[in-house]
Amino acid sequence: MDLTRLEINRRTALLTSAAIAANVINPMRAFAQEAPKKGGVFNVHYGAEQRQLNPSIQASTGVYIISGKIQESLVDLDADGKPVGVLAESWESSPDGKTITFKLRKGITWHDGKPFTSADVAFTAMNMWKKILNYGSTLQLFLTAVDTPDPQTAVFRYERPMPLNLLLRALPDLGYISAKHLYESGDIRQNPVNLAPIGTGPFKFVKYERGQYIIADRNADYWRPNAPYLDRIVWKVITDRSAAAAQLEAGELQYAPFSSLTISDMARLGKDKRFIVTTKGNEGNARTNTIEFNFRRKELSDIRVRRAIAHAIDVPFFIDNFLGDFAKLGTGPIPSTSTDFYPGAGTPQYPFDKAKAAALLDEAGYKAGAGGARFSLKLLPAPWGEDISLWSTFIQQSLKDVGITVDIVRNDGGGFLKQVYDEHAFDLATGWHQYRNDPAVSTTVWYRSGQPKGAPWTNQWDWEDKQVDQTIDNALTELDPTKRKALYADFVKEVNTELPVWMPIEQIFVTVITAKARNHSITPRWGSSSWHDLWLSA
Amino acid sequence: MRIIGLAGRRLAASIPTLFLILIGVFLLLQLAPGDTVDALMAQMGGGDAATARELRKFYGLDLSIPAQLANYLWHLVRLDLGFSSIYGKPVATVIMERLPPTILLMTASLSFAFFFGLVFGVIASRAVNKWPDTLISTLGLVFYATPSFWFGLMAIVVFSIYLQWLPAGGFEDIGEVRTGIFRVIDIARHLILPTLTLGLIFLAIYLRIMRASMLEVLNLDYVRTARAKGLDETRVVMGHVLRNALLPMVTLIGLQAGTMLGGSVVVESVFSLPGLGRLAYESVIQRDLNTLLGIVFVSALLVVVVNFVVDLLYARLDPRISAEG
Amino acid sequence: MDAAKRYFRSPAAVIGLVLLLAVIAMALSAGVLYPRDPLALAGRPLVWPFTNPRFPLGTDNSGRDIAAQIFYGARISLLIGGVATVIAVAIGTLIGAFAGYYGGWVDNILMRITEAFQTLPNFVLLLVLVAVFGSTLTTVTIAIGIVCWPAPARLTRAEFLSLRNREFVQAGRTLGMRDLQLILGEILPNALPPVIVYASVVMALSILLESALAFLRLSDPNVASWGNLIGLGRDVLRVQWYVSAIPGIAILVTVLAVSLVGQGLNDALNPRLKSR
Amino acid sequence: MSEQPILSLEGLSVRLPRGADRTHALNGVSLSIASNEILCVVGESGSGKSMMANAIMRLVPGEVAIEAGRMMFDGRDLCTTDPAAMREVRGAGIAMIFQEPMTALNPLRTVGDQIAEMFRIHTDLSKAEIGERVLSLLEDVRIPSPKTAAKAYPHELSGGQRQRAMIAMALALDPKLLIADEPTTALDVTTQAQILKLIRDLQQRKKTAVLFITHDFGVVAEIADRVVVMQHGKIVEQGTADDVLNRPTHSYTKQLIAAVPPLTAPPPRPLSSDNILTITNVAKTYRTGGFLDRGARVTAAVKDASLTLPRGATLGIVGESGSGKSTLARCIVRLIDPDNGAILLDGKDWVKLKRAEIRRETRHIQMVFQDPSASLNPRRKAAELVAQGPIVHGTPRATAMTEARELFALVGLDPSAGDRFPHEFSGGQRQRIGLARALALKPDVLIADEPVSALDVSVQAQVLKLLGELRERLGLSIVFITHDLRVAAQVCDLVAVMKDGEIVEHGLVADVFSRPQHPYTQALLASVPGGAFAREHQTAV
Repeated sequence: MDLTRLEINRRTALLTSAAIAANVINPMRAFAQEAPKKGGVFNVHYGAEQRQLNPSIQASTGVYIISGKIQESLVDLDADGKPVGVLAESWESSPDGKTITFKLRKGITWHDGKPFTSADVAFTAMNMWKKILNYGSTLQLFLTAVDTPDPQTAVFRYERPMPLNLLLRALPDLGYISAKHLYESGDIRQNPVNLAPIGTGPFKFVKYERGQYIIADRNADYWRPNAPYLDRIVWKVITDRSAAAAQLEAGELQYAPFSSLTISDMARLGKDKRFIVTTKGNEGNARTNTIEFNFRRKELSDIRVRRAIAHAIDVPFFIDNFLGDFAKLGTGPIPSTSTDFYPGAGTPQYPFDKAKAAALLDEAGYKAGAGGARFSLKLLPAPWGEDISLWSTFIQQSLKDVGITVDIVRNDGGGFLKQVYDEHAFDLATGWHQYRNDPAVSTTVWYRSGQPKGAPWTNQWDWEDKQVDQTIDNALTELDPTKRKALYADFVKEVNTELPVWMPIEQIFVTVITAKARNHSITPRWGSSSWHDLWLSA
Repeated sequence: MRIIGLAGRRLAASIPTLFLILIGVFLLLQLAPGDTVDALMAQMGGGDAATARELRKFYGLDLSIPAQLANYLWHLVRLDLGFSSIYGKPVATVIMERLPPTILLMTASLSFAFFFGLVFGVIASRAVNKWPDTLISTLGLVFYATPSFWFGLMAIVVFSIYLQWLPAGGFEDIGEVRTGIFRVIDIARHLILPTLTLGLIFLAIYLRIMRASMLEVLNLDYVRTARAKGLDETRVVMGHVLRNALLPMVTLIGLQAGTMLGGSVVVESVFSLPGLGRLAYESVIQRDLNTLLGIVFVSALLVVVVNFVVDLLYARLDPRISAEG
Repeated sequence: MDAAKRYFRSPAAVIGLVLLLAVIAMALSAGVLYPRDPLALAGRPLVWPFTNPRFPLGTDNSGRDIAAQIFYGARISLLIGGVATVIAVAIGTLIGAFAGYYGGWVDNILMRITEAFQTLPNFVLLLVLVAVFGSTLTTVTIAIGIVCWPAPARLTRAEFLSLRNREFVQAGRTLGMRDLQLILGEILPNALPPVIVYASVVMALSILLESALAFLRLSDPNVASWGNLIGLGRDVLRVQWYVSAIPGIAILVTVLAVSLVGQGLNDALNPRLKSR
Repeated sequence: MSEQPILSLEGLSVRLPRGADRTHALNGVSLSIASNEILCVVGESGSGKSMMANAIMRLVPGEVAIEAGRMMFDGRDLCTTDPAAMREVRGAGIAMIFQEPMTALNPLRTVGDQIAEMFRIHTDLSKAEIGERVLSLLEDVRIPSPKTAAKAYPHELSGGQRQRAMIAMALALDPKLLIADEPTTALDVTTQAQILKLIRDLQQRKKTAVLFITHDFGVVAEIADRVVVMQHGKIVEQGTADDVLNRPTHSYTKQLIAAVPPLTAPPPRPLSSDNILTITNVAKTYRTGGFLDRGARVTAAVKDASLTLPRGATLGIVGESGSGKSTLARCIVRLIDPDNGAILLDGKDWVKLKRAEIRRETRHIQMVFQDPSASLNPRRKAAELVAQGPIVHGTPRATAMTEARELFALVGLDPSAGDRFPHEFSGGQRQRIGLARALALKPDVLIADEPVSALDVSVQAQVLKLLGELRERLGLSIVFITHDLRVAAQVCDLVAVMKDGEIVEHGLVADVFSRPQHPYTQALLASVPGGAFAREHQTAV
């Protein structure tokens, strides 16, 4: 291992990726103020088909990439990440934080011509967000009712205080509205509209050929004046990533969202002037690579062993050589892109130190036996994401050097969730932790104790810490934004010391888009936004 | 029509085989870790225990396994293939949507492989042990030895990216809506590379079988009689040898139908064709038992139909068959 | 043994044998030439072949030495190919023998089962088996063995059907031999040669199946197999195409060698075809 | 017969490829054949007679080469004619018919179509004319209902009818020379007689020259004008049929003629009154194909057969193929389970025995099979084959092997040949090993199913002599199954004639063969080729 480090000089490694960075940093290349051109077809790579397309009942980028253009949310994020009204014009919260009133925009109609009113908001909130929507159900846990005094006003009543900035930051993803008159009868999950979404957005659903493509055309009577510019959006189902890159180069695709291509293809297309490869516009969808410890294994319940494992892995080397510059050194569960909650670099960190790792293992009583082997662990990697398979191989290689033999056990999607989060048949597990703009949405559940058995991406490590639980609960209902940020800073310090889950790598999705596109990647969650202002130059 | 009787008997004999497969696969997949709800949650990127329990009830996964099996078979007898949890649609419609690309791909590859296998087989047998024979036989082995996905990927790199002659994937061009002959041409262009990739291995097999069968027939007595009648070599081959040499080739088609669908799983994922092969792969990953069993049922039917056609063809070719009945 | 003389007269068979011996030599010498674990991190990922003396064939996208993986991969592919073939031929011969010898309802049932396995697309069955029993080296090998037995079964049954009424078998029966003695002692030794020759086809098929499984990331990740390398190389195919190309060629050469040897054996064992 | 010969071979030599058992197939063969004459070429297998026929037609396999000599036909040397001209000769100038009628016609095309092909290649007659010519040809060869025969497929005709179709095809263009390569060897003796008569008539009517190749001196006596005797690729004697048959000069010819068993039986031997084997009302029917018993084809192989075998005697069962004689033999040994009837061996009824008992009792009755190459397991050494029986019945391996060595000597084989494989022995030697295997268990009764039919006539004579000696020495009672009446006449004491599963006549050989009662037996005896020669000829060497 040491020989290789000397042999690689960091300069050459950095040089190659620097070239790409140059192209990345100033993707916009100061455009002369061209007038927006109407028309054109925008082909999008759609890697993994979803079972249904209604964003009010399923929170995932795979749904937003399509229905985010057809249905609209109450609120979206503007260029610098601040909430801006879409279906809602204005909002205000009562001092006790238990009543939040939204004033809705007037004159908006659904694609089938019916008017959009507060009744739709009430119905969606109470029957979809609260009952079915993943993460929405926990967010709206204490929502008791939504009053609709007049068609333009929706009043949300909460049993316990709901911090306004938490709600506003969650609604862009968890605030899509569906039409009440379409969903009020019958089982929401079985409603055929889920596969032919009807919304208020800039594009109208046309056709869905399962396994092939989805088409949406321009909505002539969209409420924003003379928008959208594009005539048609086509989402093409291509499961093989190399084939998708080929179609991009052959001009049959114009946009590959959310790192849907392979790392090497993205690096290569970065040097091609026909395309722009950037992480800009994905800040709203940050994620971290994890190492999850199962405390049911005696060795892993010992904090020294967990720290030794953290010290044994040279994360900067892995990022430089395997992920290029689509990733950064992580510092904990809250990524640096979350300007409102990032606690800075003060939290406990575990830099690469093989000697310390070996010492900690000896101290914990696991001496190196014959051939240097101390004990062996089963590592279950999540089966999606090229970076996860590279990262699990790197963990295997690094731990072997400190005497821990790692056996990778492969599963498919269903099998992985069952084995890790339900049957707890794992020693180490690794996958993605999605950060959704606010720690309370999908981050604290990784640490809060008392999570139900079988709930994926939650604390299933057979580990409980009263102090951490207390901090999380306080932060959830703390109304004052500065106090809330401080509480979350304490949360990060506590979990980084105990290290039930280690989140050493921070990544943002990468966008690969044709250089002809204008007004693209202009908001932190642009991939999921409505593209009402997107247009294609000559 | 005695042949119909013969084929009818084959159909009846395949019913027990069909049930054997379905029950076998059903029980086998019960042992797989995780079920379709886990797969759904994996795809959704979230979901709590409450929604999971409700989904399980909805998909009828809370019943005991024998109850689920009885339920499934009861529906199957009434030709209702059940409901697909991935696509939220009856399995029958899902399969009908995905059938055309697979059928097209299979027939194209089968006919490509059969035709060229036959032609090269005859050439190789006519010049046995001379350079055309060794060249064709070795080429055949090389095609047989090439992993199909590897050939497919390389073909994409060369033909669609580098030479830009053929589309890189998909079943048809979605940009503009084409009708009639243009659509046919467009689909044909999309299917050239997949057919070549899937057909190659079968070409190698047919080539070897045809060569061996030709050499076998050339040794028989009636070929010697034909030569004694003063026929020249080409007439001997065309008039007498070819038809007899075709018999083993025809039976092979029946056997190959099953393995061909297996091969299409890989080819369809490399060329992103929306066929049954990829649907089978997805339904295994997504633990969508109804769809998988539906595919197995349809592919079994496909194999039975192909064997039925093979029987008809064989009876047409060989009068001895229809006489014994 | 004039069969051996006949075998070495055909150049293709000799080339096949030489290639096969080369692959076996690679498998045996892997431990000596590359003592370190082939999966260990050897250097910077995606180094081009012949650019760095330490890595004659370059490194893959996990920074592992491709040459080491090709040598160890030979061991895995021959192992998987060999064991899967033994399983397939063993099951096939057993079922084929009893179906062919006894005929009647025994033959009927066994043939229904064989047909069931052949009607079901074999790769789909393989997917189900791997999804159910996990993708470790043993399960993948056994799954491939289970998927490939119908063809040898059909072949053995055909041989037994033609041999069971031969006069030397009837003679055995008149001498008072029991069925089992007849099957194992008299018929099997004569039925085996074509099955052994067919084993080369099964071996070629199992190596290809393993690489297809690895291509879909369903093979055993803790093992340096050619299939895994191709699967890994798939993500960097457009630029570093050699990561997939080199193992692809290795598979091609091995399967070619196995097929040529198989064909050579076939021609040597029934000379009528060869000397025509 | 004296004008210009149609075909004359001068010093013809044909070299065999390396690795064959001898260097030349034909070595300096000279003979000539005139029109309106039947020249018979007779010799044992491996004498080169078939190779000569193929050489004349230039149809020798790839690596065999015509080395020297000339083949003058129609004024030109066939050795040097170019392939295109040679094709003109084949079919139009020289026609050929072959031994195996079952496989000599293309199974996938109608008989009429294959005959019509002759006209399509060599003439430009219209389709209608060709149709008529085909029908008239089929009438010429006296095929029943020529119209249906023309439209029929080969598998729908009997062996005899197919050979007639082959003759029709050969004579389509009135060739000057007809080569017949053992055309009747595979046929039943009655059909053989009709085909020989047909060839004789057609030859006289059309004045064609016929080169008739056979190994059976009876056929030579029946049909030949002149005779050529061949051994190891050389002609040892030539002359008119009468001279060669009655006054052979060359020792090999004498030896061959002496080996042919005459039809008149030797004086009967005294028979013991005690019957070791009695078979009463044995019957066996086969049901083939059909689905749930509907449409199944039922064939009654053996119908109510009753026979007795006195101790030490030899009972012959004769009949044509399909008469049920083999099935009856296999029923006796319980290789096949008869539907009903009783088989008493030394008082014990074999039909009642269950499988396990049969395996124990089978020691008392053993069987020798027809095809020398198929009746021995190719993968086992000779000594092991013979010792297999005793080993199965518990004799320790060592003693069984030494006993086997003794048996080798008994059957006239060199004991040290024990560790050679079957394919290293000649046909005759392999039959001797089969015999040794049967005798290893010291059986009381020996069932011999066509033991010598596949052997050359000289080898046949030696094996029959061996069988006679063993019968005397060991007091064996034998059931001898054959289709060749001449063999039966020499070997058997009693004989039973079977037809379509029934025993039509049985009794002492001398009585049945000299005063046959049943018309079928009379027809059988009349069909034995060779007339007077068959009955009486020089048998002392």
